[in-house]
Amino acid sequence: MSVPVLVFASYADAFGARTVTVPVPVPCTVADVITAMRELPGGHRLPGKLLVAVNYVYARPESPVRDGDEVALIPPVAGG
Amino acid sequence: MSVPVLVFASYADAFGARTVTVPVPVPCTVADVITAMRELPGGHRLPGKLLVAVNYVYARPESPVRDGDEVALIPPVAGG
Amino acid sequence: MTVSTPDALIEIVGAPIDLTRLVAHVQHAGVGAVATFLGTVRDVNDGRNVTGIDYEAYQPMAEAEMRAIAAELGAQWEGLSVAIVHRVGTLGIGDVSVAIACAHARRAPAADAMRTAIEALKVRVPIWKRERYADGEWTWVDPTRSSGSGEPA
Amino acid sequence: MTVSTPDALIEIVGAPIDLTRLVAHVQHAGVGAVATFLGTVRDVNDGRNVTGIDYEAYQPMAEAEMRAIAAELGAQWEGLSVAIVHRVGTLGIGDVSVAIACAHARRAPAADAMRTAIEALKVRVPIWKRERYADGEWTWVDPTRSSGSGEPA
Repeated sequence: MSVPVLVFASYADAFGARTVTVPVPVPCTVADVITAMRELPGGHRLPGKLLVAVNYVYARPESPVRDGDEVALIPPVAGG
Repeated sequence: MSVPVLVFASYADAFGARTVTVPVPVPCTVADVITAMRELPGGHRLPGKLLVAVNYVYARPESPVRDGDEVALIPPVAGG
Repeated sequence: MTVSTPDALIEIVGAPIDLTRLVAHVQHAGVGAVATFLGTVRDVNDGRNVTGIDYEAYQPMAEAEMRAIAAELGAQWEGLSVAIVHRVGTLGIGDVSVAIACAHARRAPAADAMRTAIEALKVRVPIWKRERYADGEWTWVDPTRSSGSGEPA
Repeated sequence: MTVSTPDALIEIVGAPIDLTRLVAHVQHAGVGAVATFLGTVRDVNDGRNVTGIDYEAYQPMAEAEMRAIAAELGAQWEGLSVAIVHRVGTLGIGDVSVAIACAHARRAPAADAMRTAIEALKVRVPIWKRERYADGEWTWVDPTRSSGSGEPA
Protein backbone atom coordinates (compact mmCIF):
# COMPACT_ATOMS: atom_id res chain seq x y z
CA MET A 1 0.00 0.00 0.00
CA SER A 2 1.13 3.55 -0.58
CA VAL A 3 0.11 7.17 -0.23
CA PRO A 4 0.70 9.73 -3.01
CA VAL A 5 2.15 12.90 -1.44
CA LEU A 6 2.29 16.23 -3.26
CA VAL A 7 5.57 18.11 -2.88
CA PHE A 8 6.42 21.67 -3.90
CA ALA A 9 9.27 24.09 -4.45
CA SER A 10 12.52 22.93 -2.80
CA TYR A 11 10.90 19.66 -1.74
CA ALA A 12 9.98 18.92 -5.34
CA ASP A 13 13.62 19.58 -6.23
CA ALA A 14 14.73 17.20 -3.46
CA PHE A 15 12.63 14.33 -4.80
CA GLY A 16 12.89 15.27 -8.47
CA ALA A 17 9.11 14.99 -8.75
CA ARG A 18 5.90 16.78 -7.85
CA THR A 19 4.21 13.70 -6.47
CA VAL A 20 5.99 11.11 -4.34
CA THR A 21 4.56 7.64 -3.88
CA VAL A 22 5.22 6.86 -0.22
CA PRO A 23 5.17 3.15 0.74
CA VAL A 24 3.14 3.20 3.94
CA PRO A 25 0.00 1.26 4.93
CA VAL A 26 -3.22 3.29 5.28
CA PRO A 27 -4.88 4.25 7.51
CA CYS A 28 -1.85 5.71 9.25
CA THR A 29 -0.74 9.05 10.67
CA VAL A 30 0.98 12.08 9.23
CA ALA A 31 4.03 11.15 11.28
CA ASP A 32 4.09 7.70 9.64
CA VAL A 33 4.07 9.28 6.18
CA ILE A 34 6.93 11.64 7.08
CA THR A 35 9.02 8.86 8.54
CA ALA A 36 8.58 6.82 5.36
CA MET A 37 9.41 9.81 3.13
CA ARG A 38 12.74 10.39 4.86
CA GLU A 39 13.80 6.88 3.80
CA LEU A 40 13.11 7.55 0.11
CA PRO A 41 15.76 8.77 -2.37
CA GLY A 42 16.05 12.54 -1.77
CA GLY A 43 14.34 12.27 1.61
CA HIS A 44 17.55 13.09 3.42
CA ARG A 45 17.29 16.62 1.96
CA LEU A 46 14.11 17.34 3.92
CA PRO A 47 14.52 19.61 6.97
CA GLY A 48 14.00 18.31 10.51
CA LYS A 49 10.70 20.08 10.95
CA LEU A 50 8.02 19.39 8.35
CA LEU A 51 4.60 20.86 7.71
CA VAL A 52 1.93 18.62 6.21
CA ALA A 53 -1.54 19.34 4.89
CA VAL A 54 -4.28 16.75 4.58
CA ASN A 55 -7.19 17.64 2.32
CA TYR A 56 -6.00 21.28 2.07
CA VAL A 57 -5.81 21.81 5.84
CA TYR A 58 -2.64 21.94 7.96
CA ALA A 59 -2.36 18.70 9.93
CA ARG A 60 -0.63 17.52 13.11
CA PRO A 61 1.79 14.56 13.29
CA GLU A 62 -0.91 12.46 14.93
CA SER A 63 -3.57 13.41 12.35
CA PRO A 64 -4.95 10.38 10.49
CA VAL A 65 -4.24 9.70 6.82
CA ARG A 66 -6.88 7.61 5.11
CA ASP A 67 -7.19 6.12 1.66
CA GLY A 68 -8.08 8.86 -0.81
CA ASP A 69 -6.87 11.76 1.32
CA GLU A 70 -4.85 14.42 -0.48
CA VAL A 71 -1.59 14.68 1.43
CA ALA A 72 0.89 17.49 0.74
CA LEU A 73 4.27 18.41 2.19
CA ILE A 74 4.38 22.19 2.66
CA PRO A 75 7.80 23.90 2.50
CA PRO A 76 8.23 27.23 4.34
CA VAL A 77 5.78 29.52 2.54
CA ALA A 78 7.03 32.65 0.80
CA GLY A 79 4.04 34.24 -0.87
CA GLY A 80 3.48 37.96 -1.26
CA MET B 1 -5.91 100.56 5.00
CA SER B 2 -7.24 97.04 4.72
CA VAL B 3 -6.26 93.40 4.36
CA PRO B 4 -8.02 91.04 1.96
CA VAL B 5 -8.71 87.76 3.76
CA LEU B 6 -9.67 84.54 1.98
CA VAL B 7 -12.51 82.62 3.60
CA PHE B 8 -13.77 79.12 2.80
CA ALA B 9 -16.63 76.72 3.35
CA SER B 10 -18.82 77.70 6.35
CA TYR B 11 -16.84 80.93 6.82
CA ALA B 12 -17.56 81.94 3.24
CA ASP B 13 -21.23 81.28 3.95
CA ALA B 14 -20.98 83.45 7.09
CA PHE B 15 -19.62 86.42 5.17
CA GLY B 16 -21.47 85.73 1.94
CA ALA B 17 -18.19 86.09 0.08
CA ARG B 18 -14.93 84.26 -0.65
CA THR B 19 -12.73 87.27 0.08
CA VAL B 20 -13.37 89.67 2.96
CA THR B 21 -11.83 93.13 2.99
CA VAL B 22 -10.82 93.64 6.60
CA PRO B 23 -10.28 97.25 7.72
CA VAL B 24 -7.08 97.03 9.70
CA PRO B 25 -3.78 98.96 9.36
CA VAL B 26 -0.80 96.95 8.14
CA PRO B 27 1.66 95.86 9.36
CA CYS B 28 -0.32 94.23 12.13
CA THR B 29 -0.76 90.77 13.67
CA VAL B 30 -3.00 87.83 12.91
CA ALA B 31 -4.86 88.59 16.15
CA ASP B 32 -5.56 92.15 14.92
CA VAL B 33 -7.05 90.79 11.70
CA ILE B 34 -9.29 88.34 13.58
CA THR B 35 -10.51 91.02 15.99
CA ALA B 36 -11.46 93.28 13.10
CA MET B 37 -13.20 90.44 11.24
CA ARG B 38 -15.47 89.68 14.20
CA GLU B 39 -16.83 93.25 13.92
CA LEU B 40 -17.80 92.81 10.28
CA PRO B 41 -21.29 91.75 9.12
CA GLY B 42 -21.37 87.96 9.50
CA GLY B 43 -18.35 88.01 11.82
CA HIS B 44 -20.48 86.98 14.78
CA ARG B 45 -20.94 83.60 13.11
CA LEU B 46 -17.23 82.80 13.45
CA PRO B 47 -16.34 80.31 16.21
CA GLY B 48 -14.32 81.36 19.26
CA LYS B 49 -11.17 79.63 18.10
CA LEU B 50 -9.89 80.51 14.66
CA LEU B 51 -7.10 79.15 12.51
CA VAL B 52 -5.28 81.52 10.16
CA ALA B 53 -2.74 80.93 7.41
CA VAL B 54 -0.35 83.59 6.14
CA ASN B 55 1.26 82.88 2.81
CA TYR B 56 0.02 79.26 2.83
CA VAL B 57 1.48 78.48 6.27
CA TYR B 58 -0.46 78.15 9.53
CA ALA B 59 0.21 81.25 11.64
CA ARG B 60 0.02 82.16 15.33
CA PRO B 61 -2.02 85.06 16.75
CA GLU B 62 1.18 87.07 17.21
CA SER B 63 2.42 86.36 13.66
CA PRO B 64 2.90 89.52 11.58
CA VAL B 65 0.70 90.44 8.64
CA ARG B 66 2.37 92.70 6.10
CA ASP B 67 1.17 94.42 2.98
CA GLY B 68 0.87 91.90 0.17
CA ASP B 69 0.66 88.83 2.42
CA GLU B 70 -1.98 86.25 1.49
CA VAL B 71 -4.11 85.82 4.60
CA ALA B 72 -6.69 83.04 4.86
CA LEU B 73 -9.12 81.98 7.57
CA ILE B 74 -9.10 78.19 7.77
CA PRO B 75 -12.29 76.43 8.98
CA PRO B 76 -11.94 72.99 10.59
CA VAL B 77 -10.55 70.87 7.77
CA ALA B 78 -12.47 67.83 6.52
CA GLY B 79 -10.52 66.40 3.62
CA GLY B 80 -10.23 62.75 2.78
CA MET C 1 19.85 48.56 -10.35
CA THR C 2 17.71 50.49 -7.90
CA VAL C 3 16.78 53.80 -9.44
CA SER C 4 16.43 56.98 -7.43
CA THR C 5 13.14 57.63 -5.63
CA PRO C 6 10.72 59.69 -7.74
CA ASP C 7 9.55 63.09 -6.50
CA ALA C 8 6.17 63.05 -4.80
CA LEU C 9 3.09 63.38 -7.00
CA ILE C 10 0.88 65.98 -5.28
CA GLU C 11 -2.30 67.25 -6.90
CA ILE C 12 -5.69 68.81 -6.28
CA VAL C 13 -7.87 67.81 -9.25
CA GLY C 14 -11.37 68.51 -10.51
CA ALA C 15 -11.81 65.24 -12.40
CA PRO C 16 -12.07 61.57 -11.37
CA ILE C 17 -8.91 60.12 -9.83
CA ASP C 18 -7.13 57.28 -11.58
CA LEU C 19 -5.48 55.10 -8.92
CA THR C 20 -3.32 53.32 -11.48
CA ARG C 21 -1.63 56.62 -12.32
CA LEU C 22 -0.59 57.06 -8.68
CA VAL C 23 0.68 53.48 -8.48
CA ALA C 24 2.66 53.90 -11.69
CA HIS C 25 4.17 57.11 -10.32
CA VAL C 26 5.48 55.60 -7.09
CA GLN C 27 6.69 52.34 -8.61
CA HIS C 28 10.27 51.73 -9.64
CA ALA C 29 12.63 48.77 -9.78
CA GLY C 30 13.53 49.04 -6.09
CA VAL C 31 9.93 48.85 -4.90
CA GLY C 32 8.69 45.67 -3.25
CA ALA C 33 5.44 46.99 -1.76
CA VAL C 34 2.85 49.59 -2.65
CA ALA C 35 0.18 50.55 -0.10
CA THR C 36 -2.70 52.68 -1.29
CA PHE C 37 -5.69 54.37 0.26
CA LEU C 38 -8.88 55.53 -1.40
CA GLY C 39 -11.42 57.71 0.33
CA THR C 40 -14.86 57.26 -1.23
CA VAL C 41 -18.21 58.95 -0.77
CA ARG C 42 -20.52 56.65 1.15
CA ASP C 43 -24.27 56.72 1.30
CA VAL C 44 -24.69 57.07 5.05
CA ASN C 45 -22.86 59.31 7.53
CA ASP C 46 -23.90 59.95 11.13
CA GLY C 47 -27.04 58.00 10.39
CA ARG C 48 -28.16 60.37 7.62
CA ASN C 49 -28.67 59.37 3.99
CA VAL C 50 -26.01 61.18 1.96
CA THR C 51 -26.67 61.92 -1.72
CA GLY C 52 -23.37 63.63 -2.50
CA ILE C 53 -20.49 65.73 -1.22
CA ASP C 54 -19.06 69.02 -2.46
CA TYR C 55 -15.35 69.31 -1.79
CA GLU C 56 -13.60 72.67 -1.65
CA ALA C 57 -9.88 73.29 -1.22
CA TYR C 58 -7.60 76.22 -0.57
CA GLN C 59 -5.62 74.85 -3.47
CA PRO C 60 -2.11 76.37 -3.17
CA MET C 61 -1.97 75.77 0.57
CA ALA C 62 -3.54 72.32 0.30
CA GLU C 63 -0.90 71.30 -2.23
CA ALA C 64 1.82 72.83 -0.02
CA GLU C 65 0.59 70.88 3.01
CA MET C 66 0.36 67.66 1.02
CA ARG C 67 3.87 68.26 -0.25
CA ALA C 68 5.05 68.84 3.32
CA ILE C 69 3.40 65.60 4.45
CA ALA C 70 5.16 63.72 1.64
CA ALA C 71 8.49 65.29 2.60
CA GLU C 72 8.03 64.34 6.25
CA LEU C 73 7.17 60.76 5.29
CA GLY C 74 10.23 60.61 3.06
CA ALA C 75 12.40 61.81 5.95
CA GLN C 76 10.93 59.15 8.24
CA TRP C 77 11.20 56.26 5.76
CA GLU C 78 14.23 56.47 3.49
CA GLY C 79 13.53 55.47 -0.08
CA LEU C 80 9.78 55.99 0.23
CA SER C 81 7.92 57.29 -2.80
CA VAL C 82 4.59 59.06 -2.34
CA ALA C 83 1.59 60.18 -4.39
CA ILE C 84 -1.35 62.10 -2.92
CA VAL C 85 -4.22 63.32 -5.12
CA HIS C 86 -7.38 64.96 -3.77
CA ARG C 87 -10.43 65.73 -5.85
CA VAL C 88 -12.62 68.81 -5.44
CA GLY C 89 -16.06 69.69 -6.78
CA THR C 90 -19.29 67.77 -6.61
CA LEU C 91 -18.93 64.04 -5.96
CA GLY C 92 -21.57 61.32 -5.93
CA ILE C 93 -21.83 58.10 -3.93
CA GLY C 94 -18.88 55.84 -4.66
CA ASP C 95 -16.72 58.59 -6.13
CA VAL C 96 -13.10 58.68 -4.98
CA SER C 97 -12.32 61.88 -3.05
CA VAL C 98 -8.69 61.14 -2.21
CA ALA C 99 -6.08 58.63 -3.31
CA ILE C 100 -2.74 57.96 -1.66
CA ALA C 101 0.01 55.61 -2.79
CA CYS C 102 3.17 54.87 -0.83
CA ALA C 103 5.88 52.59 -2.20
CA HIS C 104 8.96 51.18 -0.50
CA ALA C 105 11.30 48.23 -0.76
CA ARG C 106 9.50 46.69 2.22
CA ARG C 107 5.88 46.42 3.21
CA ALA C 108 5.93 47.86 6.73
CA PRO C 109 7.20 51.32 5.69
CA ALA C 110 4.82 51.41 2.72
CA ALA C 111 1.79 50.52 4.87
CA ASP C 112 2.77 52.71 7.82
CA ALA C 113 3.47 55.70 5.58
CA MET C 114 0.13 55.30 3.81
CA ARG C 115 -1.67 55.30 7.14
CA THR C 116 0.31 58.27 8.43
CA ALA C 117 -0.42 60.18 5.22
CA ILE C 118 -4.21 59.86 5.42
CA GLU C 119 -4.25 60.72 9.12
CA ALA C 120 -2.10 63.82 8.49
CA LEU C 121 -4.18 64.85 5.50
CA LYS C 122 -7.34 64.78 7.58
CA VAL C 123 -5.98 67.08 10.27
CA ARG C 124 -3.90 69.65 8.39
CA VAL C 125 -4.70 69.91 4.68
CA PRO C 126 -7.15 72.81 4.06
CA ILE C 127 -9.95 70.96 2.31
CA TRP C 128 -13.61 71.06 3.30
CA LYS C 129 -16.68 69.08 2.44
CA ARG C 130 -20.36 69.88 2.38
CA GLU C 131 -22.58 66.83 2.67
CA ARG C 132 -25.91 66.82 0.88
CA TYR C 133 -28.68 64.71 2.37
CA ALA C 134 -31.69 62.92 0.94
CA ASP C 135 -34.02 65.32 2.80
CA GLY C 136 -32.57 68.28 0.89
CA GLU C 137 -30.50 69.66 3.76
CA TRP C 138 -26.75 70.08 3.68
CA THR C 139 -23.99 70.83 6.15
CA TRP C 140 -20.29 71.60 6.18
CA VAL C 141 -18.65 68.67 7.94
CA ASP C 142 -16.74 69.64 11.09
CA PRO C 143 -14.68 66.70 12.40
CA THR C 144 -13.79 68.73 15.50
CA ARG C 145 -17.40 68.44 16.65
CA SER C 146 -18.07 64.86 17.72
CA SER C 147 -21.46 63.58 16.75
CA GLY C 148 -21.64 60.51 18.92
CA SER C 149 -23.07 58.31 16.18
CA GLY C 150 -20.11 58.00 13.87
CA GLU C 151 -17.09 59.63 12.34
CA PRO C 152 -15.85 60.29 8.81
CA ALA C 153 -14.21 57.43 7.02
CA MET D 1 -29.14 52.49 0.90
CA THR D 2 -26.14 50.50 2.05
CA VAL D 3 -25.98 47.31 0.04
CA SER D 4 -24.87 44.02 1.50
CA THR D 5 -21.16 43.28 1.67
CA PRO D 6 -19.93 41.41 -1.41
CA ASP D 7 -18.39 37.96 -1.06
CA ALA D 8 -14.61 37.91 -0.99
CA LEU D 9 -12.78 37.79 -4.33
CA ILE D 10 -10.10 35.11 -3.93
CA GLU D 11 -7.94 34.00 -6.85
CA ILE D 12 -4.65 32.46 -7.87
CA VAL D 13 -3.97 33.70 -11.40
CA GLY D 14 -1.38 33.16 -14.10
CA ALA D 15 -1.73 36.57 -15.76
CA PRO D 16 -0.99 40.17 -14.70
CA ILE D 17 -3.15 41.43 -11.82
CA ASP D 18 -5.48 44.38 -12.44
CA LEU D 19 -5.78 46.32 -9.18
CA THR D 20 -8.80 48.26 -10.43
CA ARG D 21 -10.74 45.00 -10.68
CA LEU D 22 -10.11 44.28 -6.99
CA VAL D 23 -11.10 47.81 -6.00
CA ALA D 24 -14.28 47.59 -8.07
CA HIS D 25 -15.10 44.27 -6.41
CA VAL D 26 -14.86 45.53 -2.82
CA GLN D 27 -16.55 48.87 -3.44
CA HIS D 28 -20.24 49.49 -2.78
CA ALA D 29 -22.38 52.41 -1.67
CA GLY D 30 -21.58 51.89 2.03
CA VAL D 31 -17.81 52.03 1.54
CA GLY D 32 -15.92 55.10 2.71
CA ALA D 33 -12.38 53.75 2.55
CA VAL D 34 -10.46 51.23 0.45
CA ALA D 35 -6.97 50.15 1.51
CA THR D 36 -4.93 48.16 -0.96
CA PHE D 37 -1.59 46.40 -0.97
CA LEU D 38 0.54 45.41 -3.93
CA GLY D 39 3.56 43.17 -3.62
CA THR D 40 5.99 43.79 -6.46
CA VAL D 41 9.18 42.12 -7.63
CA ARG D 42 12.12 44.33 -6.74
CA ASP D 43 15.57 44.33 -8.25
CA VAL D 44 17.55 43.71 -5.07
CA ASN D 45 16.96 41.28 -2.20
CA ASP D 46 19.42 40.42 0.54
CA GLY D 47 21.97 42.47 -1.37
CA ARG D 48 21.73 40.30 -4.50
CA ASN D 49 20.64 41.56 -7.91
CA VAL D 50 17.36 39.85 -8.70
CA THR D 51 16.34 39.37 -12.33
CA GLY D 52 13.00 37.67 -11.73
CA ILE D 53 10.94 35.43 -9.48
CA ASP D 54 9.06 32.22 -10.20
CA TYR D 55 5.99 31.82 -8.01
CA GLU D 56 4.44 28.43 -7.36
CA ALA D 57 1.26 27.70 -5.41
CA TYR D 58 -0.57 24.68 -4.06
CA GLN D 59 -3.58 26.22 -5.73
CA PRO D 60 -6.62 24.63 -4.04
CA MET D 61 -5.11 24.96 -0.58
CA ALA D 62 -3.78 28.45 -1.25
CA GLU D 63 -7.23 29.59 -2.30
CA ALA D 64 -8.76 27.87 0.74
CA GLU D 65 -6.31 29.62 3.07
CA MET D 66 -6.91 33.00 1.42
CA ARG D 67 -10.64 32.43 1.74
CA ALA D 68 -10.16 31.57 5.43
CA ILE D 69 -8.15 34.76 5.95
CA ALA D 70 -10.91 36.81 4.31
CA ALA D 71 -13.52 35.13 6.51
CA GLU D 72 -11.50 35.83 9.66
CA LEU D 73 -11.10 39.48 8.67
CA GLY D 74 -14.82 39.75 8.01
CA ALA D 75 -15.54 38.31 11.45
CA GLN D 76 -13.18 40.81 13.06
CA TRP D 77 -14.46 43.86 11.15
CA GLU D 78 -18.18 43.76 10.41
CA GLY D 79 -19.10 45.03 6.97
CA LEU D 80 -15.57 44.54 5.58
CA SER D 81 -15.24 43.49 1.95
CA VAL D 82 -12.06 41.75 0.81
CA ALA D 83 -10.24 40.82 -2.41
CA ILE D 84 -7.00 38.84 -2.49
CA VAL D 85 -5.39 37.82 -5.78
CA HIS D 86 -1.97 36.16 -6.05
CA ARG D 87 -0.13 35.59 -9.30
CA VAL D 88 1.96 32.52 -10.08
CA GLY D 89 4.45 31.80 -12.83
CA THR D 90 7.49 33.76 -13.94
CA LEU D 91 7.51 37.43 -12.93
CA GLY D 92 9.93 40.18 -13.88
CA ILE D 93 11.08 43.25 -11.98
CA GLY D 94 8.12 45.51 -11.17
CA ASP D 95 5.51 42.85 -11.78
CA VAL D 96 2.75 42.60 -9.17
CA SER D 97 2.83 39.26 -7.34
CA VAL D 98 -0.07 39.88 -4.96
CA ALA D 99 -2.85 42.42 -4.65
CA ILE D 100 -5.15 42.91 -1.66
CA ALA D 101 -8.07 45.30 -1.32
CA CYS D 102 -10.06 45.84 1.86
CA ALA D 103 -13.05 48.18 1.95
CA HIS D 104 -15.08 49.42 4.91
CA ALA D 105 -17.25 52.35 5.91
CA ARG D 106 -14.30 53.71 7.89
CA ARG D 107 -10.62 53.98 7.23
CA ALA D 108 -9.17 52.29 10.33
CA PRO D 109 -10.81 48.89 9.70
CA ALA D 110 -9.94 49.04 5.99
CA ALA D 111 -6.27 49.81 6.68
CA ASP D 112 -5.91 47.41 9.61
CA ALA D 113 -7.57 44.58 7.69
CA MET D 114 -5.31 45.14 4.67
CA ARG D 115 -2.25 44.95 6.89
CA THR D 116 -3.53 41.87 8.70
CA ALA D 117 -4.27 40.19 5.37
CA ILE D 118 -0.77 40.54 3.92
CA GLU D 119 0.86 39.44 7.18
CA ALA D 120 -1.41 36.37 7.33
CA LEU D 121 -0.85 35.57 3.67
CA LYS D 122 2.89 35.54 4.18
CA VAL D 123 2.80 33.04 7.03
CA ARG D 124 0.09 30.56 6.07
CA VAL D 125 -0.80 30.57 2.37
CA PRO D 126 1.07 27.77 0.55
CA ILE D 127 2.87 29.78 -2.12
CA TRP D 128 6.60 29.68 -2.83
CA LYS D 129 9.03 31.76 -4.78
CA ARG D 130 12.30 31.04 -6.48
CA GLU D 131 14.49 34.10 -6.95
CA ARG D 132 16.70 34.29 -10.01
CA TYR D 133 19.88 36.33 -9.73
CA ALA D 134 22.00 38.27 -12.19
CA ASP D 135 24.86 35.77 -11.70
CA GLY D 136 22.67 32.94 -12.99
CA GLU D 137 22.05 31.34 -9.61
CA TRP D 138 18.63 30.85 -8.10
CA THR D 139 17.19 29.89 -4.73
CA TRP D 140 13.86 29.06 -3.15
CA VAL D 141 13.21 31.82 -0.67
CA ASP D 142 12.82 30.62 2.92
CA PRO D 143 11.60 33.41 5.22
CA THR D 144 12.10 31.15 8.25
CA ARG D 145 15.84 31.39 7.74
CA SER D 146 16.95 34.91 8.67
CA SER D 147 19.63 36.31 6.40
CA GLY D 148 20.72 39.27 8.48
CA SER D 149 20.83 41.62 5.52
CA GLY D 150 17.17 41.99 4.78
CA GLU D 151 13.79 40.39 4.58
CA PRO D 152 11.15 39.96 1.91
CA ALA D 153 8.92 42.97 1.19
